[in-house]
Amino acid sequence: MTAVEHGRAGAALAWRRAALVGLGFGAGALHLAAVGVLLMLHQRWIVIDTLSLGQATVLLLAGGAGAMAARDADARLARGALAGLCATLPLALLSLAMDAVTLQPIFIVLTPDLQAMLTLGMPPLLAAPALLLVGVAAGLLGAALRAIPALSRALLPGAIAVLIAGVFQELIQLMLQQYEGPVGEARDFVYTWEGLTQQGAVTVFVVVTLIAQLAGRAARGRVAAMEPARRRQIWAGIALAAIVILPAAAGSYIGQVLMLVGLYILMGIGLNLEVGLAGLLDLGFVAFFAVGAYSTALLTADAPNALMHLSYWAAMPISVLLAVCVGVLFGLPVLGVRGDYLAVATMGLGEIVRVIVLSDFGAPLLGGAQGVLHIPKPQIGSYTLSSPVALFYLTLVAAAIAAFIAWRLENSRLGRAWMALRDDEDVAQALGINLVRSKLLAYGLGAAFAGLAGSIFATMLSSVYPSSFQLLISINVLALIIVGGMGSLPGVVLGSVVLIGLPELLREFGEYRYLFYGAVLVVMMRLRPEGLWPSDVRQRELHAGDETAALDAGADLLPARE
Amino acid sequence: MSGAQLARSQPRISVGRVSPVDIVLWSLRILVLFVVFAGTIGAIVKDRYTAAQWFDFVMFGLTIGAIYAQIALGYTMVYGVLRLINFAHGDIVMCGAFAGYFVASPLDRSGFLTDHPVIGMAAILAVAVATSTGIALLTERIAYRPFRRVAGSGPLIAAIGVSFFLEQTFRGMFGSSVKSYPAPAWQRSTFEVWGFNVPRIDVLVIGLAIVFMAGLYLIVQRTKMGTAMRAVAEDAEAAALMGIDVNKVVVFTFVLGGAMAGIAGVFYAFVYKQVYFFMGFTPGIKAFGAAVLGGIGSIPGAMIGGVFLGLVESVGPSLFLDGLGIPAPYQLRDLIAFTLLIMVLIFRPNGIFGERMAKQRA
Amino acid sequence: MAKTLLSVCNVGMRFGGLVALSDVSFDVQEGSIHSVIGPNGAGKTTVFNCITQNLRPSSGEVWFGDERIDGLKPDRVAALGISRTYQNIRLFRNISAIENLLVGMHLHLRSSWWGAVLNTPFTRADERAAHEQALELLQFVGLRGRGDMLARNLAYGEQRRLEIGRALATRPRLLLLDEPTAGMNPRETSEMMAFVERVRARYAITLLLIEHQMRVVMSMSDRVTVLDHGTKIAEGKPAEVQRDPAVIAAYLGTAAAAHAVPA
Amino acid sequence: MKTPTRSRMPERMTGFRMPESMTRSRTLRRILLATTLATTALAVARPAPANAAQTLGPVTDEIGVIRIPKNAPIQIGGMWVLSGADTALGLDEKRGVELAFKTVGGKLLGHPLKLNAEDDQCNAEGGQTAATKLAANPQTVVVLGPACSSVATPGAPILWQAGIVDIGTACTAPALTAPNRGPQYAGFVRTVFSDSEQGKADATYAREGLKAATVVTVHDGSPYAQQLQQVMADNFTKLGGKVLSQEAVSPNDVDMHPLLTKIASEKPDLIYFPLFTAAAAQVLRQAKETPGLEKTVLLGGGSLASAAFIEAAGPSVVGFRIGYPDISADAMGKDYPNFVAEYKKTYNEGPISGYHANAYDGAMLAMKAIEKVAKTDSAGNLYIGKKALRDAIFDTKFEGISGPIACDANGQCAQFKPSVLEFTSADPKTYDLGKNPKKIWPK
Repeated sequence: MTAVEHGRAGAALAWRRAALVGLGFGAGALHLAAVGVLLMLHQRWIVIDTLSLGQATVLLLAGGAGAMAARDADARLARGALAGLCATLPLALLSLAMDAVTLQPIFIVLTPDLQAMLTLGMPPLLAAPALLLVGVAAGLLGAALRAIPALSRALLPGAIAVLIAGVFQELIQLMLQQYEGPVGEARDFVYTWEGLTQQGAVTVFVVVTLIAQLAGRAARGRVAAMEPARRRQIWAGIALAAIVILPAAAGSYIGQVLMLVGLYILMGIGLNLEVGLAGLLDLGFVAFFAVGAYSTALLTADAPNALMHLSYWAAMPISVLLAVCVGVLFGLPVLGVRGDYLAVATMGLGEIVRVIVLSDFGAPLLGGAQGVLHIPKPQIGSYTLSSPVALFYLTLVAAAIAAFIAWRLENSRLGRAWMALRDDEDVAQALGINLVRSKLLAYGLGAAFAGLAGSIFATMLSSVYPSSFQLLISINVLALIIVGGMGSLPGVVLGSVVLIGLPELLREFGEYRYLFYGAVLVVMMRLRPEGLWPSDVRQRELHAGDETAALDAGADLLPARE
Repeated sequence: MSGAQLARSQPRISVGRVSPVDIVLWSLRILVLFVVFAGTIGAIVKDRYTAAQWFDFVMFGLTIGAIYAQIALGYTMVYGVLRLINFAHGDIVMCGAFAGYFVASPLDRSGFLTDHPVIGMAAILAVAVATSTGIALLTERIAYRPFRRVAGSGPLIAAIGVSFFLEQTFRGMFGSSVKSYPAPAWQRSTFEVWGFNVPRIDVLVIGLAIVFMAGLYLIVQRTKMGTAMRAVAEDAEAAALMGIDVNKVVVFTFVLGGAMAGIAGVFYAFVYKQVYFFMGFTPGIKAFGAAVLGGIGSIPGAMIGGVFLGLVESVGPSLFLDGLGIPAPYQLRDLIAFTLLIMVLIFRPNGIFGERMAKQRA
Repeated sequence: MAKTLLSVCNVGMRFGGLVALSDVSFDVQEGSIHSVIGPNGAGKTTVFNCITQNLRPSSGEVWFGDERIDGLKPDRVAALGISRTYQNIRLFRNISAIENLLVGMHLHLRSSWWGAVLNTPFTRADERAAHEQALELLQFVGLRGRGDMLARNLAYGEQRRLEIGRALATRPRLLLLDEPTAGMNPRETSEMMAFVERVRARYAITLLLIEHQMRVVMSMSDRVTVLDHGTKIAEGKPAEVQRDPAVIAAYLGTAAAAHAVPA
Repeated sequence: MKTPTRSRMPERMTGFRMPESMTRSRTLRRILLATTLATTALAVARPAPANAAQTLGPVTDEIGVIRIPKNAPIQIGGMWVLSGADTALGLDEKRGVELAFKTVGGKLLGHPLKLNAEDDQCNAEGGQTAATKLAANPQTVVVLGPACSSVATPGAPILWQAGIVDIGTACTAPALTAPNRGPQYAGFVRTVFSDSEQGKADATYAREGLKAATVVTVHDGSPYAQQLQQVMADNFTKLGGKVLSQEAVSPNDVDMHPLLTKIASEKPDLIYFPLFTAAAAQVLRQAKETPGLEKTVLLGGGSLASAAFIEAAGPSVVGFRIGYPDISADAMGKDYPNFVAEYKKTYNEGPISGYHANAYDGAMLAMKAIEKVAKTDSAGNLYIGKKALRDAIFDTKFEGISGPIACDANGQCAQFKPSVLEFTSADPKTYDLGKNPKKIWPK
């Protein structure tokens, strides 16, 4: 083959790739349409009377396909256009098919409303080409943004800001709602209750673009000069500060959401000791959470089956202690079980706890299906921690303590023993590590944090029901530490925010929460299996030892290698 | 310590070397044995059930057990070849049942299913199998293949993600209501065996399940592809060095597992008459338990494990729990299933019938 | 004559129907280098596993000093002073080299987990001392400056030495080395031999060695035990063993014959 | 072996890795300090809670006034289970409310109606979050839902703390409208009956209508079913009957044969199982196949009055009876058939669960009360007093499609007239409360 032929074959391949990328995105769009997401998104405006969230999604998909296809050096725009075309092709075909036959008896969401969205009211024979044309345009734009950095730098910040302002409009409005005066006026200028106004969208776009241009020029030099790890720390610090301040500023709903995030962080830290450090894959973690919640309930509640009527602060340590006991009891029988088998065994144990809590058999003590009601809120002096914001700060303190303990443990003799267990149990034992003790400590300490979370959970709700302790909780916690980054404390926080906080903030799409969840898990595992914030390679020799090494230099002149 | 060692070490426990752990494990065994024996004696003393009713319990257990067994086959084969707990397998069963529904329903309405039961059932099964297989292959390609060489819990998490995704996709496309499978008259009739009434559909399900599983066993044992599959299960790297196309084997495994899942889905729906998007989850988990019970990686083990689990679930509450006077024993059915699963994992991690899987999988 | 440190008495090991060891007995003298040799599949590594109790012998007894150790948990055995390396290196691959050494010191650290949480002065002192020793050990095994690398990223020879270092970190009286020169070329082998000699010189410990390379065995060992098919066929000084007709018979016809034939 | 610490060692050197954030970054310390300060400042400076006496425009109210600017929507909150396995239950009610809005043309007093529906996941924590979110929106006038009592228990007090009335649409736990329900539930009403009345009625029917001497009850571990069967069992005993056993299943169970065989061995006259669609259909279908139960009557609960149940149960549904509020022409709103027709037209399927009519009536109740108390100023802004609205809701009486609506002092608005319905056809399309299932008791 000659070089020209090679080139031609390569080009053909690139074209085929562009088409395939487009079709992949198109399949995604088709899936969204078929399960009803697209229509639901279409019923929400980003910019009122101009752009619905559903339309934006289609544009984003086509644009994304265009950007992906514009990877190679030549014919970027054309390939982007092809990809955009292919990305809208399935939807166009769907619209034609819906015109020809009624699919609704089988696929319940393929309704006239969806058809109206896809055709914008035009006759289908005209609408399908129009949709394709839109796809080509979006693909072109996507490719152009990728190909020309200056263009993307100019357009993207503003566009992203408009998108965020539109998608989270409900949340932002809720936060701004409590303010009157200039804030209120600005709010009314930018938003109505349906979404961004047209002038609002333009304003947001212009303002953010300007800020981005100015700030970008000023900050680029300084930020670029920093080492990446440090930059990441600064960002983490800012994000953490935002989490801490936000509830106080934004009110009870944010407080409530972050409180749930905090509870999951607490559980995530606990499970991280078990899974991330000691390598004990545990799918029955919810049991410890349940023990914490039920102990607090039974020790404090004003209910007929309560055992005592302690104050919350007295009940909390007892609950944690009971959770530890159950953790150790859990660990004992499964000491010899490893890997995936352990996951299944612990899942079974968790389910056993749930079934017992729910059953009529356990009802005289635990309340059965009716749960335990009237759990008092914690009090400090005469102040009752009843608002979500107050309880959030309680959770935050608990999570901070847990994180501190976990961090200290990680760098201790026990933490090293756990990591050794995780890597090779037999060798660890041959080096003198007591398996029984180390594993039970992992279960016990992990359970302690879950028990603490459960205890706060019970007082948050003032009631506990068995339905709150589903297998799903265990899976959520495991997923968040894996999405965040196994064995990494900041990863736990990030994972909770993404997997718990985000769906809570977008509750209006709650119907599709688990669809999103499933997709995120698969995509994460494919694109970033080490997690969003993987644990650092721990630097122990040079960081702790540098000084010693420097002092010793000259004293030891042995060759580094034999 | 691996399970194999644990199992061996038990008889060697001598006084003075008994650890607290051993005491806990022994008390666990004694407790379970006590519940089983005391309950059984209680049930016999109470003498509440007639022989026909005991026979019915067994029959119900066999039916659901046969279905568990077929689902368990998919788990066991995939685990054998990929060391992956295909958490979404139960949902692939659901996909098959759904596909079957969209064929069965019009066939029943037109009367075809009553007039030509064999052709009708074949058509339903064919569509279900095709759908399940297709979806199983898609999940393998999109979600599992990237993890072929990854250790740790990543693949399991991806599988959980696939499970959610499939459930919610079907919910979105076909709605969340419970759909009813048709019940043509010939399925509802019963006939007599040794003086006991047996529903025809149960016998059909058990019979066909045995046929399909036997067929599967032959495929795995006798065909070239089946041999390659077993080779990969034994040692994937060595098999690849021997010139076996591991990819092809994995695809083949998913085809077999998906097909069995489709069949199981249709049977399940014909026995219990319902399809809805969440239907695959619980039987999926239980079937995985059955696979472990029988020794994961072993095909006859999965079959026997499934049937055993079905029997224990069906008979257990009446025999053990009712005998002890525990209220609402059938609410605790899952408790029995999971206790059985855990006992097996603790004391016989190679399964009740598995021997050869010893080290690397425990 | 020095006193006996390790005594393996009539040890047998069965896996189901397969007999891996039957009636193997030998003594290891304190301060000596004792080698176990034999063709592939002779049961050498099984002997090691039976000593460290990674496997419990099916029959027979193992004595370490005055203590009977068969039936103990491996971590108890390690605490008594037996440590080992593995034929196929088994480092903790996902933690750094220095942490591997610190794990090895586990037995000799006294701080508790709550001490670590509270960061007590005792814990700090304990950890500081451990860290220093780990650095020393790192230096000794020639890995100074590479302690922060993940163990799996080290070169092969470095991994071998790190594994020995980790075994030394438990402060054993008896060190079991399972084919320390496996997969090494002659030059590396010589280096490893020198290294093992230095280990013995510095830590004054007893060595039990599985080795394939006859050059190593013959030049280093004080005493050699020969296994074949799970039974002991000879024992004695290297030179005696070399002449033993049973040993020659066992090795002839195998791939290792070339090494076994006396030079 | 204790190695003495070298004196040359710098103090900082420890075995621990200090986090870089503590050893290196002064910036982070600054951020931390600023955060603490800001939090304190904000916590102190936060606006006062909403539920204080307030005068806005033409309206003065003890616990606050909502001002809806001209053309802005009237925002009605909703919380139902909209995800997971029980989706159909909540979605059905949400649709009932949407249809109620539709009947008034989507507008009230010249303002468009906006439904902010939240998913409560049918559990307490979901309810807590949903209620908190709805309460955080000062424009929320009233909240409809939930479907689950375990949601209302934590949810209603949160809403009432913000001065928002919660109209329960399917949460039937007696405690929610019990006389001792506590002041935190003062803002809770419901347009659905209470389990205690339903259970009592079902027991009465069993003893008097069926002349049953023995019963076995079955529940599925949900608070609803467990409570209902308990009330029924207690009343059944009180009326002189004998409860042979109280059984339970898990909601995902499909194989009811063993349970039914056990029940058959007790030879009850009646099996009472107020379960939800999937499990109830299994019990019903499999009971017909179980030897020994040929003469046993089966009685289900109100959650089964839906086309979806007919679909799920198939042919075995014919002759099956459920306890339900009386919906015969004289007791039930005559508009119900129209409602069902509209439902089918709008959603392309028949009602998917049993409480759409209660939700519809809840929405109507809310709108009627709003119409009563809302005042418009000259600029076209609308004002609603929160306490006034609550009182108006308690006062409003009308004929709903699920029956007459009028609240008692404890917020029980659905007046319960017992009846028993019997299914007459297995075709889901024929579902029509009053015809299929048709009323058979009281005669």
